Amino acid sequence: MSEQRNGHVRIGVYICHCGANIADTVDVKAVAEYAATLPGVVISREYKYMCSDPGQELIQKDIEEHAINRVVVAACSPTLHENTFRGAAERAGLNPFFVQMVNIREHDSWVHSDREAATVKAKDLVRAAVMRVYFHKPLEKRRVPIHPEVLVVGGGIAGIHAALTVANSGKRVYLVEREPTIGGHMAQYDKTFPTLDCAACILTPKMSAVRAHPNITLWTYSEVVSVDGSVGDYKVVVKRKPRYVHEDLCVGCLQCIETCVYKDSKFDDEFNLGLSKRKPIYIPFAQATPKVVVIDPDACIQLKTGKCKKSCMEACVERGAIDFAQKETYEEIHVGSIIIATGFQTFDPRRMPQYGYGKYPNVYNTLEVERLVNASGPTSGQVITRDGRVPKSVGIVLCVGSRDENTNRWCSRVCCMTSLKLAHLIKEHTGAEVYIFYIDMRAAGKGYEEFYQRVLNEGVHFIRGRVAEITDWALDPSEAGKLVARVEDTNTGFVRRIPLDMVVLAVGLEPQPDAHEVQRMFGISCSLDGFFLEKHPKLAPAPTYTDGIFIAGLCHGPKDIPDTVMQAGYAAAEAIALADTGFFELEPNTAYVVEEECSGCKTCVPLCPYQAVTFNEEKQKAFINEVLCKGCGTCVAACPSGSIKQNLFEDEEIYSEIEGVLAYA
Amino acid sequence: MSDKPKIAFYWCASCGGCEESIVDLAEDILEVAQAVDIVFWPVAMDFKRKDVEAMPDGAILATLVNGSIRTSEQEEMAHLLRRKSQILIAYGSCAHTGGVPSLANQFTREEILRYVYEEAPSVVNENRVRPQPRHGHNGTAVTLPEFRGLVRSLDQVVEVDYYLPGCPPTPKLLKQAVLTLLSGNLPPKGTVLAPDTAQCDQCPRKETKPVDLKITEFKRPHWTQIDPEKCFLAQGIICMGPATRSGCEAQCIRGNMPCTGCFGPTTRVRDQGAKILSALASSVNAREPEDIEKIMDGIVDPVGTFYRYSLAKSLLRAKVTR
Amino acid sequence: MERQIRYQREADLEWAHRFTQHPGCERLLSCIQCGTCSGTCPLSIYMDITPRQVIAMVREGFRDDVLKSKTIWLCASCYACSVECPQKINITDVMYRLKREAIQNNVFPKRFPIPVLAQEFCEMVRRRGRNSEFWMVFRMALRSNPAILLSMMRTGWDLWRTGRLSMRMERIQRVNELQYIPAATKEVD
Amino acid sequence: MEPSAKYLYYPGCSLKGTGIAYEESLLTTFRLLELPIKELPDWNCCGATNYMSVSETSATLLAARNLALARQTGSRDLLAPCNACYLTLRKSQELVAHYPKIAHEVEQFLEQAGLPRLDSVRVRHVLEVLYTDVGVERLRELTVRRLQGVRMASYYGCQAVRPYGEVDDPHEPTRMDQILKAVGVDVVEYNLKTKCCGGALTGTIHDVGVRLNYILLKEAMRQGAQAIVTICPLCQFNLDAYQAEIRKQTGEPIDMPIFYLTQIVGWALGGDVRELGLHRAISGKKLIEQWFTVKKEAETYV
Amino acid sequence: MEDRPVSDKLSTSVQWEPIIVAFFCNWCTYTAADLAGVARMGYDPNVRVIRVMCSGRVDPQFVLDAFAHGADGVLIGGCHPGDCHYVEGNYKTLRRYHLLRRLLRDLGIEEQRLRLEWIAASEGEKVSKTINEMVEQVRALGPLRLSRRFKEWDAELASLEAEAQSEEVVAHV
Repeated sequence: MSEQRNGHVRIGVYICHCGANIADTVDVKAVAEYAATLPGVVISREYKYMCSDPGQELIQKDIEEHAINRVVVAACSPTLHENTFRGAAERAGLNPFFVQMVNIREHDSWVHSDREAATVKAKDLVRAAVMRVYFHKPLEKRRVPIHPEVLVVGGGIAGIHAALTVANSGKRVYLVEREPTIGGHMAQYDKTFPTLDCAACILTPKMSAVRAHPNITLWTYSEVVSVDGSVGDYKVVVKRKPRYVHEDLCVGCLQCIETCVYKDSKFDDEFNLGLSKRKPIYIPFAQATPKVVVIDPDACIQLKTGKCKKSCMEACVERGAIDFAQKETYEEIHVGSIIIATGFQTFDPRRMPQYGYGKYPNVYNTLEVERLVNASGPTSGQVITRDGRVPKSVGIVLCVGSRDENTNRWCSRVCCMTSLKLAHLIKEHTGAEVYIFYIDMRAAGKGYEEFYQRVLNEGVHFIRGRVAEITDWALDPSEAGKLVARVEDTNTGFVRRIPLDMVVLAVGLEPQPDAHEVQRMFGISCSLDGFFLEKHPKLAPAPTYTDGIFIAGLCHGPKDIPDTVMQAGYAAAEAIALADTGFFELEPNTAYVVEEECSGCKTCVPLCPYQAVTFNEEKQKAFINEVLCKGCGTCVAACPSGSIKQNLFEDEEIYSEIEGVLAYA
Repeated sequence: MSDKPKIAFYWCASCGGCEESIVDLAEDILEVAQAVDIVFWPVAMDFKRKDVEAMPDGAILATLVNGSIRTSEQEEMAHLLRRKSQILIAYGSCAHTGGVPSLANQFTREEILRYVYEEAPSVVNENRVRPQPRHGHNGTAVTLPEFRGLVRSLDQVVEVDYYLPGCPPTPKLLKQAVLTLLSGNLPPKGTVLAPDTAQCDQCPRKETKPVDLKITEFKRPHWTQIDPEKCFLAQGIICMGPATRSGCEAQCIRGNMPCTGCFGPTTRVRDQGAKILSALASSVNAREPEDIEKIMDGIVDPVGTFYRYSLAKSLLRAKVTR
Repeated sequence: MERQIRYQREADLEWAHRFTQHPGCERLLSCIQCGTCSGTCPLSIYMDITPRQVIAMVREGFRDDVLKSKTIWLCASCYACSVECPQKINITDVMYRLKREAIQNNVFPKRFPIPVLAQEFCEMVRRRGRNSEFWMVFRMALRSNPAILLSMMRTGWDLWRTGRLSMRMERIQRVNELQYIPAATKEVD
Repeated sequence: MEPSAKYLYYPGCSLKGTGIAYEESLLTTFRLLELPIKELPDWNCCGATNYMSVSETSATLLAARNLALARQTGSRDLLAPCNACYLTLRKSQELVAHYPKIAHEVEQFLEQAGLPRLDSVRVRHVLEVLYTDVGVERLRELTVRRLQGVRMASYYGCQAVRPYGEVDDPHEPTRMDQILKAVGVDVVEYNLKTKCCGGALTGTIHDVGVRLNYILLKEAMRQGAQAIVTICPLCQFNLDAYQAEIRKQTGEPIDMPIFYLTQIVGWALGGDVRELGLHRAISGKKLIEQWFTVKKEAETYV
Repeated sequence: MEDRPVSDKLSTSVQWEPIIVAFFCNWCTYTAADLAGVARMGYDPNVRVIRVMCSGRVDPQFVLDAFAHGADGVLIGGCHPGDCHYVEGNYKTLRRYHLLRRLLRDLGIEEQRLRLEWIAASEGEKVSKTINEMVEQVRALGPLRLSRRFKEWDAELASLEAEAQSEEVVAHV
């Protein structure tokens, strides 16, 4: 590195101990001493917590008193504190982009145990940063304006709560729901634990509020099909599927259903999970919002064959809401931020044939039993088996599709409490002996342990053991005609066979089957389990790595209703804050073409996914629109004559880093 | 001797084309010859090494050396001429970036000697005799220059002031260079005396290159009927133009052959081959590894194609051998 | 009365730690004590301690308690538990490992025929390359409980009359190659 | 070395003794299917579960010798009809692949014994070959006679479908059912398809072993099966040999033929009763006679 | 720059340790490496990570430059296909990687010395596994250390220069 290339460079190097986090593994003193010997370094210090106020002041003071004009901070990941140290530099009057961070915590002290090797690595990385920062240039952050509108995707309790919160702050909200009604899974539940208040009673007022809110545009039976742009201005296209009923004309009188040529309901009712039937023209459930009928094109004779007498239309002749010619339409909107609340699906217990779901009619999943115990459900709240008997013994099997390497590794969090609730309700409805087969009872939450105590005292049997199989073969006369759960009761140490009339599988919660497509469309990430990934597991559990996109509810991972509502409110607050700020600062890491160097070979033009690179026919040169450029640097790497550069990631800067880490190789 | 500026020419490992190119100045050579004294030009005039050695250091205004450096003798001459010249110019691709001879850096010295003296089909050498650097015979010792394990560009051996790129450089560039030197208005040391944009800048077919090039197949020039109007890359023929410095007046392209890269990279580029590789690969129209591989199969000799003139000056300089 | 309490000095934690290093035993520490193994095992109904308890005991270093249990010898190596285990613990291999340690340490239940059969079997195979069912069962019975031979007579007769009982001592040709296999009982660790 | 057959056959000890009918029916079936098959020369015992109980290393070496011998022949597919042999050979391959220490010992042993190093020999099970290589459709086409109205339960035993194999789904295996249906057998629902028969337990802890087999037989009867079809010599033996004892102990009228899959397939393909070893059954002899010899009218020629 | 202190493990010739330069994209692999750190998933200390916004920024020149400066291996980490934060930068990386691998092969650099791995932000474990695996493989290959080779070549010249000068002195006399 030649001194004369930049004679005025005065570098300050700061090595952070991070308490013991770094200092225990990396010899910070040795690193600081070493850094002092590097060309251009004027000051080299180590300090307990660089991110603390005194730590930052140290840098500021050096800038002011020692005319430091480049800063290297070796501490934690730049994703955590880069802005902190840039801010410190800025406060002292130095352009913030003269700061370079070195990650000696996440990438060094936390992953290595050999102190000597970790120290060598820290020196290498510090040297690379020192060599790199040499070439840094003063840059300005770019500001983009924020559209105040917010899109909420998914109309379950998370989406409903987020939409209402944002709308109440005076912003326009688009709420898009795939199903014909909002309400999501919560609408299917009977009671909610641990207070046992009725789910519908607390949910439906919020559903109506959404419908009535002047700031909310509600699009049900609709799906987001494309997302372009970035924070502040996302261009979103929403497909509105035809329900063959004009939403604005239908008043929800349901006369059409009455007069449908199908006299009997014979199609599986989705809302009741097939436990009851509906007609081709139907309303999902009584409190559906909007209260508008919908026609199932796979069941309707008119839509399938065109040969129906269309009695539904006759019933609606006055309002003329029914329209078989309805086509799907597309809406294009511009929003500043997006809240994704697309929910979950339940585990399909057919994947565990040992539990006989789908084979033995009296094996149910928890969602089905929610409908069974519900007064407005398919049995009007009677808990009866498929052959119409009131069960005398019911077993609830926990961790079906949870905590299992063969299916899903995670704990689904809500099944313990759901099972306690159902045990209580089943016992209340039938007086049956109820057995809960559990591995660990997880009842952490306000009032949850107390509810567990209540159910214990109600005489429910708690068998600690994971059921090995549900079978219908009897080894003992007492088992004849029953299902039998074979399980080790780990509390007593006996392997037991327990005859049951009804088995309830407490199925785990999984990402939606199309979570991966949704993730790609919105440009966010998934965790290993397939749920959407938050920006930080502790401190940013609703933002994502993509600015302006937030997640809420179970699309982020299993959680119960209170946690869902909290996260939805948090996501809404973030969206509101963003809109109220009015602008968003972007990293200045854009690419630019040096016009006199460009040969106009056009290699770069088709490589940009954002159409930021265009070819100027008049000048016969490439041109990069800085506003559109997101700063990936792909065109820079491809430019065969080296005529495209990237701020913050100049060739020289990266070469210096390479040379720096390898100086001793 | 007159007090006209003294000029020298020398050739190292090269084909002689560069010497030809000087003669290609045609009548302009007279102009040059009038302005300067040529004090050393082994290929055309009868001067000896000792004549040069006898000159005081810096006596020559400028020496134009062509050819890459392979032998100890070439190294000695490079050092000698460096000392005697105020300005040393690497003339032509070989001196500039190693040139075609540096493709030999894909082989070890042993491999080369074995092939040339033992295995080449035209060789009859039953005793497997190889030239020795020193050979005693009847009491007299005969020496040959040492054959180095590596071909080098001129600037990898001695400091070079300017470069004239090309295989060979065009008469126009040579003339310009000489006039610049004589004018005394010298560009910064290390300058390549040719434009610093890529070939496409001056390519007659520039307009025919689409803005959304997607390469689905690589064809070799002799496999296909070449459209004489259309951009080579648009025809699937590898053209080094985008990664090659301009200034050659697009002679190959006018002859309906793609650019092979003799002018070397632009100043901003450290490795010409890697850069064209990056540009070409980025434009390949495939996403699945198998499909990509299939398309890449069309590039039969990546090293020979991308580094035809620049292996010595590439980042890796030579094939790694053990 | 037998003392049931366990003092911590009786727990061989080093053994427990080493145990998890052996092939097939690596995931032992993942056990969540759910009992699926016991529930699945067709033989757990006869076991003195359940497979789940075996794992718990191994993890806590109660070596002697595990090695002297009948459970490890009742395991028929059907691998049902390994397939069902939600933590993918290869319980069958754990059982094998325990059987081997029991034999080496000579702590298996005396007159309990399975270890005897196993040793007989290995000896015969190592010497002859093949196992002759008749002779093996015969010798095992002699060593463990000769009375059992009587009860086997009927089965023997059934097999003999259907041509399924071979009294030949089978032997491979290149039996010398087997000398390089270490004697089975020599295995340490 | 003579030209290699497509399938190398590794009998294991049982198929030379109690399971001889398995060998007979297997070879007959393969002959009828025109699949070339040849016995692995000088094979040794696989080690079975017993060896693993005594020494993991020795057990692996024992299995490795067979794999090395197989490699010498040049055939790639080593057919192990016995579930225990199949699992043991597969398992030793896994151990060698995943544990360098074991791989090293195997290498050392093979070198000392003058055997070639292990290569990609594929250990195959009969069921897998019939299902994958021949195919259900082909078996249906080749069927020349059908057992009309005979109800059977298919029983896999344990080791073939457990962690190391690709024979069938470990929870809900269906391939044997598909094959049996294709060759004209009525297959009953049977939940205990992969429940263990106790293996060697009938010989060691006799009462426990017999009880397991009682459960298997009784459940098959409850489902209406007249016979059980197996793919393992030990399962066949356990289910076949102790029925008289079970009758005596429980008073239940159990007398059920226990077949090998290859006996049923071989017969459907036109094999002869004796060359399929059908005469070697201990239990259910009456039914066997009725189905395969006396009542010729039960057969329909296709 | 001065030579590495003797106590530093990586340079002592007695115990050669491979050095791998890694280019990690900011959104997936760099984040995953952060996650590996947070979760203390240890790995071999032989890797030096250089952060780029997208694996698409990785110019093949950087890879060659890393080798030329002494890296024994180069690892490129990007988002999984389809998951690129910049839509499809990783596809360009993939194409370049395929061609670059061919070039390196022809230039005598073993395939295992350049590795492209898709590592999502959540795959901290994969970071540690990939690094350990690669270090192991490169260690088995032995040192590449082109920087030292280049130094030898330069030394060859230096000795000649000295020789040439001395000969000339003789000639002058």
